Amino acid sequence: MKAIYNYIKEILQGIWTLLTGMRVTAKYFFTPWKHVTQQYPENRDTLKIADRFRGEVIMPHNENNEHKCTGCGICEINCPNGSIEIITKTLVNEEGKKKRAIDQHIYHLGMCTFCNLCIKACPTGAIVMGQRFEHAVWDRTLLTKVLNQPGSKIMEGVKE
Amino acid sequence: MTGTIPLQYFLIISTLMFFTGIYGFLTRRNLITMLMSIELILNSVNINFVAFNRFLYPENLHGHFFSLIVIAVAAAEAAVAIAIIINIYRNFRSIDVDKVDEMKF
Amino acid sequence: MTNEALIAAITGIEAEANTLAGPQFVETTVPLAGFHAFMKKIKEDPALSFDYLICVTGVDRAETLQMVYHLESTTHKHLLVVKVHTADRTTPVVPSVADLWPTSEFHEREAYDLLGISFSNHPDLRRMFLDDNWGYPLRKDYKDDIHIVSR
Amino acid sequence: MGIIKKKQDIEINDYPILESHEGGSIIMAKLDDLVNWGRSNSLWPLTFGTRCCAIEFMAVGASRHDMARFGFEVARATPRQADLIIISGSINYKMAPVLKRLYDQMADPKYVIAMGACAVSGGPFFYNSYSIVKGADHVIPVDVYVPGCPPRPEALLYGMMQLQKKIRRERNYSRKKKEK
Amino acid sequence: MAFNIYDFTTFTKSIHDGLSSQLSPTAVLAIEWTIVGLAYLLFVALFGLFLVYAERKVCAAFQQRLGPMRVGPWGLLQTIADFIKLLMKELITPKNADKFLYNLAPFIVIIVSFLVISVIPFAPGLVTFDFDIGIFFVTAVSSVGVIGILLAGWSSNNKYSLIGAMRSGAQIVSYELSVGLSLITMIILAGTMQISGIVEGQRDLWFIFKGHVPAVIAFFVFVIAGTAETNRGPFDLAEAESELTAGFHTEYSGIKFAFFFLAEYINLFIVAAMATTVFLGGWMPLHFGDFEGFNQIMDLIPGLFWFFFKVLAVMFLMMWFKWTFPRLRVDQILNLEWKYLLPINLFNILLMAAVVLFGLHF
Amino acid sequence: MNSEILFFMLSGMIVIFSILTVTSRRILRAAVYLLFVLVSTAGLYFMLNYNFLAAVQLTVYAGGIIVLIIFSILLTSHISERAEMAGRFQGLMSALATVAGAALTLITILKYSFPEKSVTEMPSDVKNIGRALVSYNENGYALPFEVVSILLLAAMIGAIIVARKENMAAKGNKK
Amino acid sequence: MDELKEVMITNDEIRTDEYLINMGPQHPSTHGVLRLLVQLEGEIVHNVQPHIGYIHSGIEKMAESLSYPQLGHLTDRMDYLSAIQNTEAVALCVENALQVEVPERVKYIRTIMAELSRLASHQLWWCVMGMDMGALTTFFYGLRDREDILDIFEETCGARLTLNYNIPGGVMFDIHPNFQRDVKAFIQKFKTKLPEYERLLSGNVIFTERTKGVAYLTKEDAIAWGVTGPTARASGFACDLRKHRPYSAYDKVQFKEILSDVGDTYTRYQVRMAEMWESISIIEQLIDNIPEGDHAVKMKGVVKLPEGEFYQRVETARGEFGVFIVSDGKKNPYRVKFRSPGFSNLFAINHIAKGWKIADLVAIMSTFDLVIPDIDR
Repeated sequence: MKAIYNYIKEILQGIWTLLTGMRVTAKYFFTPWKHVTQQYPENRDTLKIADRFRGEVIMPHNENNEHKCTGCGICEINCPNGSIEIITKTLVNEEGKKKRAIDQHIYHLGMCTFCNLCIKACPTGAIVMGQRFEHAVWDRTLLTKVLNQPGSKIMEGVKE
Repeated sequence: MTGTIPLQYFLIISTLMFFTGIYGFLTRRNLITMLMSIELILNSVNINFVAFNRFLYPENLHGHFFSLIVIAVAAAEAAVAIAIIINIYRNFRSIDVDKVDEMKF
Repeated sequence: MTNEALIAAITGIEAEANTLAGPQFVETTVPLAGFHAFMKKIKEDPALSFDYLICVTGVDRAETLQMVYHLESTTHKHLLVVKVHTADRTTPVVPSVADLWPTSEFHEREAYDLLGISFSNHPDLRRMFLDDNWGYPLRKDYKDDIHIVSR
Repeated sequence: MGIIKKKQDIEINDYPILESHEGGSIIMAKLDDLVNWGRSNSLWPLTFGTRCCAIEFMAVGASRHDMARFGFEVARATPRQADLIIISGSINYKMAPVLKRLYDQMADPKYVIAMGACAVSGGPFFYNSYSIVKGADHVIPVDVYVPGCPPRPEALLYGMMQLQKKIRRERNYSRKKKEK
Repeated sequence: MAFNIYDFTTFTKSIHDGLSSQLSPTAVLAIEWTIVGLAYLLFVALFGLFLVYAERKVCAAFQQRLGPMRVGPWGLLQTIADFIKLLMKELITPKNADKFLYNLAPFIVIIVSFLVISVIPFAPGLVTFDFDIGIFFVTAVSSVGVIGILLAGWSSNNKYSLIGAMRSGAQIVSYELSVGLSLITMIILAGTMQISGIVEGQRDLWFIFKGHVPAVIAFFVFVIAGTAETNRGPFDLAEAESELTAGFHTEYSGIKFAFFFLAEYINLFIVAAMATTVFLGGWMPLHFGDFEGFNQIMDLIPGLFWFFFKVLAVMFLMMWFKWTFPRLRVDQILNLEWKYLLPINLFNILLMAAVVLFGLHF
Repeated sequence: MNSEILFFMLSGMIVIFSILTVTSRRILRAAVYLLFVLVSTAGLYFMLNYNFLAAVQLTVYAGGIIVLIIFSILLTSHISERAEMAGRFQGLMSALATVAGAALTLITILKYSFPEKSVTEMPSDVKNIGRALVSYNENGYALPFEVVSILLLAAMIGAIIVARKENMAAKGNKK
Repeated sequence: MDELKEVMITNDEIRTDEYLINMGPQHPSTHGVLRLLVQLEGEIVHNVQPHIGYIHSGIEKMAESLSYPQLGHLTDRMDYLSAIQNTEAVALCVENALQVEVPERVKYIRTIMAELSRLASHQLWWCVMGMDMGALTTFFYGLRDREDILDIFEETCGARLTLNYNIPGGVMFDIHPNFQRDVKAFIQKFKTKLPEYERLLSGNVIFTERTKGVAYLTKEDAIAWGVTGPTARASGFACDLRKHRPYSAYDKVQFKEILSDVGDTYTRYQVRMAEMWESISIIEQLIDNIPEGDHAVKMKGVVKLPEGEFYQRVETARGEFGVFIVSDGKKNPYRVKFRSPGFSNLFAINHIAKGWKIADLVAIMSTFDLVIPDIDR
């Protein structure tokens, strides 16, 4: 008799735990308007990306096409996996003094791990992290970027 | 639904099936395929029973019940046979009748 | 057990051990010959009872190859670093401690894989991460011009 | 700073349409369009993940980002039924033959997305690593590269949309014979 | 009884009479078979696609997400896109596979599903076969379906497939027993195996109410065993994704895989339809004893609608199971059947027999 | 006319597939051919209006015995195995014997004139079958029914005992 | 070809009614590219041989050519679910070696971040565990709530997964102004979700039947095999380094070390569930008391460690993580060894999975919470 009682009790307890689980899922099923889904391509206008989000390294230029990069190469040294390559050129200014300047700040987006070490190390704040993340391409070569715009110059007053 | 089909047709089918089963039983070396041949034989007998029942003595259901019982026996036979086959396989690693020649294991 | 007591106890077991209190833990360097017996003693000695092998590291010390064992006692909560050297770089052999701490079987396999140190009495010494014909990448003289792009 | 939120931005990596239906059969072109529509909207990924990107791949499938909106949620564990490998993580020399085999086991048409820096170029393991393949495209052909380490889920979704775009431009039946 | 505008008997009869007046009986039969066959094909294809879509939407709702949204309005065309893709996908036959059996297996599975559908009455007059052994026919035919799965698992020459097939074989063979016994319980109450008779018997009250306690137990046993027989979660051991990648259909691709996929949903429909027919009154509207007004309002809703409403409700229950519970282990599956469902079922038959014998039902 | 087409289809399937069953060298294929034979036989029963028997045939033979056979094949043989056939001489002799036997039987069947069909017909519906199965008067089958049930029970127990494994070792290292 | 050879070798050893299956490298339940060679008899596991190396990336070799601050970028990618704790170990190791005392604020932030990361990791473990057991909905519930933590991470650290937040000398950024508010909001929300997890899975009779009494790991075995983390604590091995060797701010908080002496699959599950509550309580104790101060001490441009050997242990979500740095005084480490918890845990599988069913093996792997790149490095 005891065995039968236990048998039935076992079954009922099992069913009760199953029903508890079903209640949880049912709660969400019957409140479909509470879904947490963000509809990405549709919500591009309202998509919230944190200010500190590291999406790519960019070099801000001002309206005169000037940037702050001196071509010192500290970011290249600090980059753990060589995503940044600095090609410098030598400029001769009016006084005949030779001065090193950035020729191409090459940035391999496809290799970058967004560790923030280059930005942290940059003495002039020439490079910052941008929040754009839509980088997918069909061709890997497009991921190698030159950060300084063609014809850009260094901003006045930026010291090494 | 039998329409104009004569009884003999059913009997011919069952005969062919029966002797195919016999042929299989004689030529097969694998226990499972031999079992399948036996199923063919039993099945052909069933067709006979049912056909005789339907064509000659439709006033009762003797053939029908015989078939039912044969099916039940076939099921029992298959169950036991397969149990034995599995056991043989476990001991001999083979279900080939030629290789199962010693009764001791 | 304090560091001093630990050093004393270890010197008691193995007189040739070079034991000193390092910046963090007590470190002892044991000669290769008595290594396995030493490990067995410090595991089974109830006063020491180093039953938990935290980590096994192989280090390429240019002229020698070194194995570093980090040990902890779960009862006494003290730590010990045991080091053993082998001068033979071509066929380095260190006694395996896999019979004392089963976990070392795999740490030793890793050391074998990456540094080429073989372990005597190891139950299953095979390459772990790399293929059989690969070199021993963690050795300082490892060269691989095909796979490595140097910076 | 802040995200540049322009509608045309989504087209930034777009490519011009290469060939039109000129000279080909209209019916075949329509059939192509239909098939491509089906294929591009039903990309079932293989459950394949190697490194951190796999976690973001899971996040893409989960409630917040919900890959199912595109019809991609039927992740198949067997390569026979999958249309798409998302290489989420690094591939090393021991894994490369396996990946190749997985790719060969898939039924045509099959697509590959290289997700994250490791799969695009070897990423953090490009220099001084003896065992990582420098980019999954050394092993199998990659259709879309999604940089990021790991890319955020939206970035992967964007990559999948790029792949859809690529599929819609395929010509299976109405290919114009090129005179040479 | 008043003339029922929702009755399909007159409709089918008029077609038959119209054809018979023009053509020979053989031609009539051929044409009618073709029509019926095409109708079933169309129904299965469309309803199967709809079910796949519904399942995806339902599970999305359980999981606080949206499900297919971007292909067509609310993603309605999603499954059509999937279908087109699967249709155009390469068919792979693995090396060393037994090609004949490998290609045959999906067809066995799907043909069996079709055979079972043919005896289900969707609405008054909308049924193909109406045997005197209807229910028995359903269990008989559906017991053949497992052969397809076994063949698929074996002929793929893949160990995962083989394990999946063995699991599924053991599972289906055992749960068939429970399905059969729970149906027998209801046959005792109905007094007939003919499906039309069973539906007719529920004109005033559905069997699940009429047979109260034993009928409710039988209903739940049937739903559980039916879920197990369709290889759906939490009984999806045969394709247990986390253990066996995809179980018995691991090696199938393209349209052959689609057959298995579709058959799963057709079987889902079959179980739900059988539950509806036997327990929930088929296409009969909900009637309660003497509430004439209520009954008449219910009568206004067409039988077809009632049928599908109930079928979808049962299917929702089964989807709910799938998206809530973890998967059982193989020994638990057999335990559940032999230690719980079977004794309960046998006891339940006795209970039902007593209820019927002493007239304790409503 | 219709029934003839159906009959010839079914009987053709029966003959072809039974020959394939005994000649196929792949065992699982043979089992599947046997399945086709059995299903076609069920079709014949349906034709003869023995619906119940046909359903029993499907359940027990197709759903039960064939599944059992396939199971045992799955357990005992590998996909690349080919069944061994008898030697040429034995095969030839068997074929001869079979053909001779079949010819003899066929001739007998065709020569023999069967008696006429009796007029009254007992409908083979479930009600009649059920009544006959449990009644013990003239057309009752209570005794065979019980005997078969006992046989089935005995077979079940026997099968379990025969197939049971002797050593149940290696069942969980610690419990 | 090598693969075949291995199988052939083992084929000689297996009994005749056993067969081998290969789980992985691509298999849904191995959570990555682990390959398990499983010897089965029917459904019963007779032997499990883990084969690793399919994601081996030579991190220890690479580390020898990186500077100390750059190490964090590699440790993030080892155990990506415990990225915070891994970088913390490196940072602590370097700080210890240099005898740098970091501000209190940094310690608090590190501790909160580590606990958040532990929560996120356990959530992911929970949902994957459910998925391995066949309850697919847990996957979505777990990841749904995990996104909230990732939002907090993104706001403060600028990334979702590989954060590179702890650097030698402090943390990369100061906490975001909204940090405390968001964390408190998350804790409030998560406190309602956690009982839901319990109702959905822990109490479920199918789940308990599948896990209770399955695959015991005794305390002695746990110690011998070097199993750590929640897995070992379920067997009674008190190995919580946060308690026994506190670092950062763990000596300032009250929390229980979850211990049990049962050691079956269900206990391993329960310990992790209880640890989530403990993590919540730790965060609650710290979140309002973050002291003011700097978020990092000023380090030299080039960090050079003194000559010597340094070992630092931290408790990650999976167990004991150790960093062993051998320095020769240069700016690059001479040798770096990472003692990853998963590595030791993984190899105990064969020991405890023997004799259980293949479905149990999947559950066991789930409760071991393996992250393969952590094992392979």
